[in-house]
Amino acid sequence: MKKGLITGVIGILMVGLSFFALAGEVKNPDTFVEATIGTIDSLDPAWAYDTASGEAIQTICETLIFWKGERTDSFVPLLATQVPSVENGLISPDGLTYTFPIRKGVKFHNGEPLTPEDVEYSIERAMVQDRDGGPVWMLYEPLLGISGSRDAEGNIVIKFEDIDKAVEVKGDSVVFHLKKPYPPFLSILANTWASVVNKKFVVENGGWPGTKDTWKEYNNPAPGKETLHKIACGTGPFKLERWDPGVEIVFVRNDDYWREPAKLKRVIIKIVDEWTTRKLMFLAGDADTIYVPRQYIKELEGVEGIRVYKDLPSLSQGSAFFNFKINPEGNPYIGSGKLDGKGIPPDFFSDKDVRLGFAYSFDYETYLKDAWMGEAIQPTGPIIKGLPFYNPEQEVYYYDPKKAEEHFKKAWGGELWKKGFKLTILYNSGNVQRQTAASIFRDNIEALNPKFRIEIRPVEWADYVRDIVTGKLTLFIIGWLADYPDPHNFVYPYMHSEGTFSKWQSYRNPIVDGLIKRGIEEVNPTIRKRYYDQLQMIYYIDVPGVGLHQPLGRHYERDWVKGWYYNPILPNAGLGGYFYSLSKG
Amino acid sequence: MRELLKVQNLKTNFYTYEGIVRALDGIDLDVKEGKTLGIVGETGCGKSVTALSILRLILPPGKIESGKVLFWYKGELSVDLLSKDEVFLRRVRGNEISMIFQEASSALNPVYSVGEQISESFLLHQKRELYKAIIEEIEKNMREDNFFLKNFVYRFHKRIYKKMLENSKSLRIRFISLLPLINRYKVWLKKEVSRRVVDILTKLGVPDPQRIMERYPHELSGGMQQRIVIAIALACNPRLLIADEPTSNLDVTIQAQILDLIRRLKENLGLSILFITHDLGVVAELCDYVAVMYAGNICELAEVRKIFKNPSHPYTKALMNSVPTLEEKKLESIRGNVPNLISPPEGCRFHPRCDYATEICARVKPDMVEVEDNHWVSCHNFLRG
Amino acid sequence: MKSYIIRRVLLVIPVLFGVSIIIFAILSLFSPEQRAATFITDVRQLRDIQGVIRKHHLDAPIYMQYFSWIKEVLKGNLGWSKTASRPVLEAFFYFLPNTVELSLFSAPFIILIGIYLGSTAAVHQDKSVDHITRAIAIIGWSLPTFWFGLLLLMIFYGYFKGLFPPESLGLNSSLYVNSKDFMRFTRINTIDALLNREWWIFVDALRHLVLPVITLTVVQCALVMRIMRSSMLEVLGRGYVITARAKGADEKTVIKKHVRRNAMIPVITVSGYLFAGLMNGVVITETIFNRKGLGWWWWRAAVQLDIPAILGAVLFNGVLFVLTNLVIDLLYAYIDPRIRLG
Amino acid sequence: MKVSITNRKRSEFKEELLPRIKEIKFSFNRFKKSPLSLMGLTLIIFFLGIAIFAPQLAPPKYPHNPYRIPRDGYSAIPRPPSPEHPFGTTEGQYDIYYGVIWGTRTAFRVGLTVVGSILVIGIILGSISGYYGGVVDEVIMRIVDTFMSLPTLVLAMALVSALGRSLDNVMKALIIVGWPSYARLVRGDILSVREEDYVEAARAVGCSNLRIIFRHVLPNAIYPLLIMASLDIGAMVLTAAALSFLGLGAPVGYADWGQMTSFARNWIVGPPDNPLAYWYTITIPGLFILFFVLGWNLLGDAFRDILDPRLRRR
Repeated sequence: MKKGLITGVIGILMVGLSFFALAGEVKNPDTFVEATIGTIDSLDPAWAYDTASGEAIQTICETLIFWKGERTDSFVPLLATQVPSVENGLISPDGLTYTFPIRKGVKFHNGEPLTPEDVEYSIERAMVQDRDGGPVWMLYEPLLGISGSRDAEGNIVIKFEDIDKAVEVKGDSVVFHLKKPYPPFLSILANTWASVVNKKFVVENGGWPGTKDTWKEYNNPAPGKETLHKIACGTGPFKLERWDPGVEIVFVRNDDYWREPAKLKRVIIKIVDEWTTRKLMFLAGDADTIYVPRQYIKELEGVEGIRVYKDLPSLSQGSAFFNFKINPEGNPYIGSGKLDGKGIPPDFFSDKDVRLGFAYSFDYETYLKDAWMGEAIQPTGPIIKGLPFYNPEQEVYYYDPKKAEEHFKKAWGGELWKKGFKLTILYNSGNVQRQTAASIFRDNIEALNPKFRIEIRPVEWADYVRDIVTGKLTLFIIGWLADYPDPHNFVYPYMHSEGTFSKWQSYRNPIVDGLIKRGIEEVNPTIRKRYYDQLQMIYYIDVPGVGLHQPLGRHYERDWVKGWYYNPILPNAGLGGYFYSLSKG
Repeated sequence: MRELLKVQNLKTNFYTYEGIVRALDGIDLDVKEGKTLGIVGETGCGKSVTALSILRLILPPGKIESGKVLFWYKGELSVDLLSKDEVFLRRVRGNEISMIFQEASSALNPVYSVGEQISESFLLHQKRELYKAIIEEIEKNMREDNFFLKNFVYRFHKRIYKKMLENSKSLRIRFISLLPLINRYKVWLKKEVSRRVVDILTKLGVPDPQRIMERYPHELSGGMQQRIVIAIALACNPRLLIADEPTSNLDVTIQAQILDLIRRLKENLGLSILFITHDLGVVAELCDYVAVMYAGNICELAEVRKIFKNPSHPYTKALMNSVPTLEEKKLESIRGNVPNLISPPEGCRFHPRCDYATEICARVKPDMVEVEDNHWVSCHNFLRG
Repeated sequence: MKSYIIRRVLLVIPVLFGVSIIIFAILSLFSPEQRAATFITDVRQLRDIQGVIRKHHLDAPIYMQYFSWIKEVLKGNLGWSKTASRPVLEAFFYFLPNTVELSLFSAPFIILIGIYLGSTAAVHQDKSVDHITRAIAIIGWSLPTFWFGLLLLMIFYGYFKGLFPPESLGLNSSLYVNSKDFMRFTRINTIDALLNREWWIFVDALRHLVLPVITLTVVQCALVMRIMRSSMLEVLGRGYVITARAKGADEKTVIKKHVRRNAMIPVITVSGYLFAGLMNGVVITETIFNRKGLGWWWWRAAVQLDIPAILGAVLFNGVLFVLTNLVIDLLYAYIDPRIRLG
Repeated sequence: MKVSITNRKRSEFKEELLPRIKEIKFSFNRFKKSPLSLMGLTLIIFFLGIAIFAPQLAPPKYPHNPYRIPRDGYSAIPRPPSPEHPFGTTEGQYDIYYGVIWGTRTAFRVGLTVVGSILVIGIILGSISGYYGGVVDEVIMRIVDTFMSLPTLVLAMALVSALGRSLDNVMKALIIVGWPSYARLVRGDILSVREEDYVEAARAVGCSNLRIIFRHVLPNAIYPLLIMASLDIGAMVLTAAALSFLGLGAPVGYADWGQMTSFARNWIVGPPDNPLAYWYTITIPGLFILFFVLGWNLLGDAFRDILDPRLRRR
């Protein structure tokens, strides 16, 4: 009896499924499916700082102004009727007040009309919330001249009046008052953290009512407790239908959109971790665009029915940073801690010849060819291609073992060449590119002198961050992604003594600090260019770090997808891009 | 007096790693109707193997090489059980010949109640009698109360049992037995079978059989468990009972009760028994005839009184002397130890340990010789008088 | 019988307490910065890592954190899982149906096939059937699950062009399932589809279940088969089997009625481990076939060091395992009267 | 004089050993009879040979760290088998041949150390709790229950992500997770053996508890343990491989089969026109794992049928 049961059940299964033959060229023509790996952190524009959340928010909400097509240095008006500039008088000559006339007849997803009060409320609400590790420092720096609403110990240092005065409604436009001139302010307002939300919707859902007395309670909420975490009401071309965190997010077309409604009826962003599964879904037509890790590019070569965009310059770069003052206490990566062949002294990299030795012993071509499949370029310094004031003629370092040996022999008065050294380079496990870079340093330097010893160890991302922050790493390889397309967003973290990376390197150069301050406060572009050229030259001479790669992205889509364009500053630009412009069929 | 069972030249071997164990080297014995034949011998002389071979219950690596087991089956004498097919054997086991074992506790299935295990014997063999009895029962009930609805149900049940009588394997019946309400007809069967179980248990002198039926084996005492095993065996009142040392591991008082029970069954039911034991006392008390076995052969076969009066085979004599008796006499032990059956000694297998062994014993295997009426010996120079 | 159950239930409490101690021992291995780093998703957020540490009060002494954690746990708040972007408890109940569906479909196959193969192998010991079934089972047992899963996916999804796709539902059916006019009762696709009498969704859900169920069954049923075989062999040697044969019962009924029921007892006790094995298998299967269940969530949490989720995972598994052991003990008592009547 | 003593001793010694030799001879014969166990034994001997002669088969490029697989370039596309890379290379140009050979050593190391330490811990705790019983037994058993209620993979994942990703941590995690089932098995056997008469007799003669445990009780409880251990060696290697697949096992570039299969996870399905283009990245390490674990499982099965006293003489 039992034998019959089992074969019976399997039989039914097979019969039931076999008739399901697969046919049809374009699957579900009015739904766009994107399969990627990053999970969305939150749908609250004031909270989200990661690219996955940015892509979702950008589909639902809109900002006052937006990037003009593929360019990162010019804008089109969106919820504002004009793009402010000194010429059309909407930016005051001293660059401190910006006026945005607000468009009329625009409706939110809940039917409410767009009013200037909504715009003012959206920006003030972001500054009131200002969560730890959030993006809102970019509004605080230009509007209040400080980096956040709280000091290092976490108590609030500003008064509500400062926020209230910074943004005002005047008639049917909104005026911003800056503390000091801040040329990249327009590009900050074009990003998702300046999206406009509907005040009534947020207040109804328990958000900050906009008044002075309760604002402190809404400051720095715990994760998941921010009001707009899972709900969204914007003016964008798509409405939020459903969000299953970790699984998928589904947008549906907003039919009474103030511009001509989107061509797609539905957009789905799915999380598919396993590359093989993702690829098979792409080939089977179940996904229209997928995230393709660099090392698997070859697997999709020569496949018909797929369109590939290559060499898309991204506004990010990866560099190797030398730690001038390594924190010796309990630090396994510097070995004996002395120049005795079994370790390195904490100030090992303060000697410029050591840094130059390292700079000349890195084989940039092989790195770009092997680790990046030739799809990355060598950055000339902190300011990379695609940013204004990028200096293409800036000298760069190249692979020259003889020069490297020359510098190593001079380093530490010749002691280093005689005694040798041993140090450890870390990389966050799973990042194949950083692992390859560390191996190239090791193989080329160990080849110069048998007494030179470099060990490479992978660690979890959390350990990697911890050791960088506590200054324990000898040399660390890390990248930086542009918040807004302006050299200040790169020069500050790379060179300023208070900048993110330079602080960890303990690299301090007063001239540099002065130049950066003047650079951000100068409105006239020609004068700003001179400052930034000087900064790029100093970076080359001081060599606090070496630029390794500026990745050139790729975009993969099925050939029935139409209307995709690439703007490097958009979140997840290489994937969905701007869904409003897409269509299928 | 007819011979109920006649075993001729039975040979059984076991193919183990060490080699072929010739457990039974040609056994000849017979059980007369209504009489009890005792088989006596040291452990490992092949007593249990004989019992299992008769019912063809030898499992691999054992194999019954040759010989005949003639059983008096319904009038015509010579039915050789060994040559019959499995279906015939199954009809005989438990119905005509049944068996009880030494380890009562391990002979009962721990997960079924005692009542269920006994009723299984009835259900296996007496299905037709049960259905007939039930049909009569239903008719009796129909006559008593002719309330309309009950009547209809009774008639329906009666039809089912009639159908089952003709063809017990019919699919329709098996299907009906699955339907929840309709298979209420089984109640009759359960009632009838439990009545028979109670009947057999009372016959065996088990107190309060109704309660005992629900109990599980591990809840009963050793003696009671043995009574249950006997009940299972005698459920379909077989004509021959094979008892394989039923009382060996019970303590003396319980042992006496069981032996007394078996004796009463012998007298009341006219049961013929093949009683296997290593205890000469039990043989003297219960058996009519005795066969002494040694290393796979029968060395002496006779009436009980004769064998005790003048044991003529040296091994039997030695066995007698090694039993403690009231007078203080030195106990003799037999020198050497039981032979290894893989390469048994030539000729008579007892000769290495026999005081009277002569040259011929080591060469030729002695045949059975009739010393006196109903007294056989297999020995070249058996002891006279 | 009742006292037996109460004693078993009371035993659960110390075990759960032990589980929470182990969880916190793991937690203490992490340093505050490490735990804080897990709340950072983008390198640009490295700016104020101290703020993040303070926010989640990660630098308090361990025992202090333990009590605050236990207080929270008892209140049902198990912390926020970053990988699932929702509270841990809510995430558990969100991902549970998918895993239940997978185990619901593979458990019967595992047990049925395991028992069937085990008993046939035992009954025909050392004959060809025995060797073949044992070889198949052992190969199944030694096969790395992930390797086998990926191979299945390649053949049935890549090569046969989507015959048995991954994920838990096709695109159209998942859209319909999440739409308003589909009643969600148990959130288990197959069962909900039946309740809503949507046959095409039911078939689609089945189609997505075939590969994961095969992957899970092949490995797990080897364990059941081996245990069943050795226990059957042992029971075949017992006294009551010979009694049954002596009663005149035919071989089939002897095996079915007497032998198999006794041989089931060790299988039941071992099915506790089977549950643990199933949970391990589920982690890998859900990762490969992209079925968003508990297994996938725990893997992602472990890789991305989502501490609250990891602790939650260990706690939930502890509770689930203890409950299954309780159920198994009761089942054990039901089958074996010697236990039930003490 | 000296000679005679040894002679006497040797014959007496031989006399005393005879039954044991007979038993071993019997086991070996039963072992020879079933083909599966023979296959298992040959597989294990084959792997043992590879492990022992690893330095000769694949000379290490970095003497101070032989377990680091040498790389020939950095490109992420695996290259097919070629003269200098007999088994081809993986993603990131790790030589598969070298990795698989030294991977055998890692597999033995993981298998034997983990199962070895589990056996030791299990026996010690199991026998203490089984023999002494009472409160001690209750406490140890509750600890065992606690550990038993944690699924191996999830706990191992939590531990490895806490301790950091290295092979030693994987082994530590597996040990922490694995010992309870052994302790419970030993305790169960000891409870049943403790009731036996010969233990009572030993106690009556005045042996110390420890002597009883190790001299009388354990030798009888050892068989099921041996069987479980041999099966577990395979299972441990599989779990380690699964951990590497999930990204939590041995570090990248370490000569470990699991790590190499996880390298190959994305190359199982080659480009559509030639799906089996990168067959070698997945099949070779996969087959090594399969046959290694298969060998131990067959051996374990054979042990069960031979060593288990009840089934031995069937």
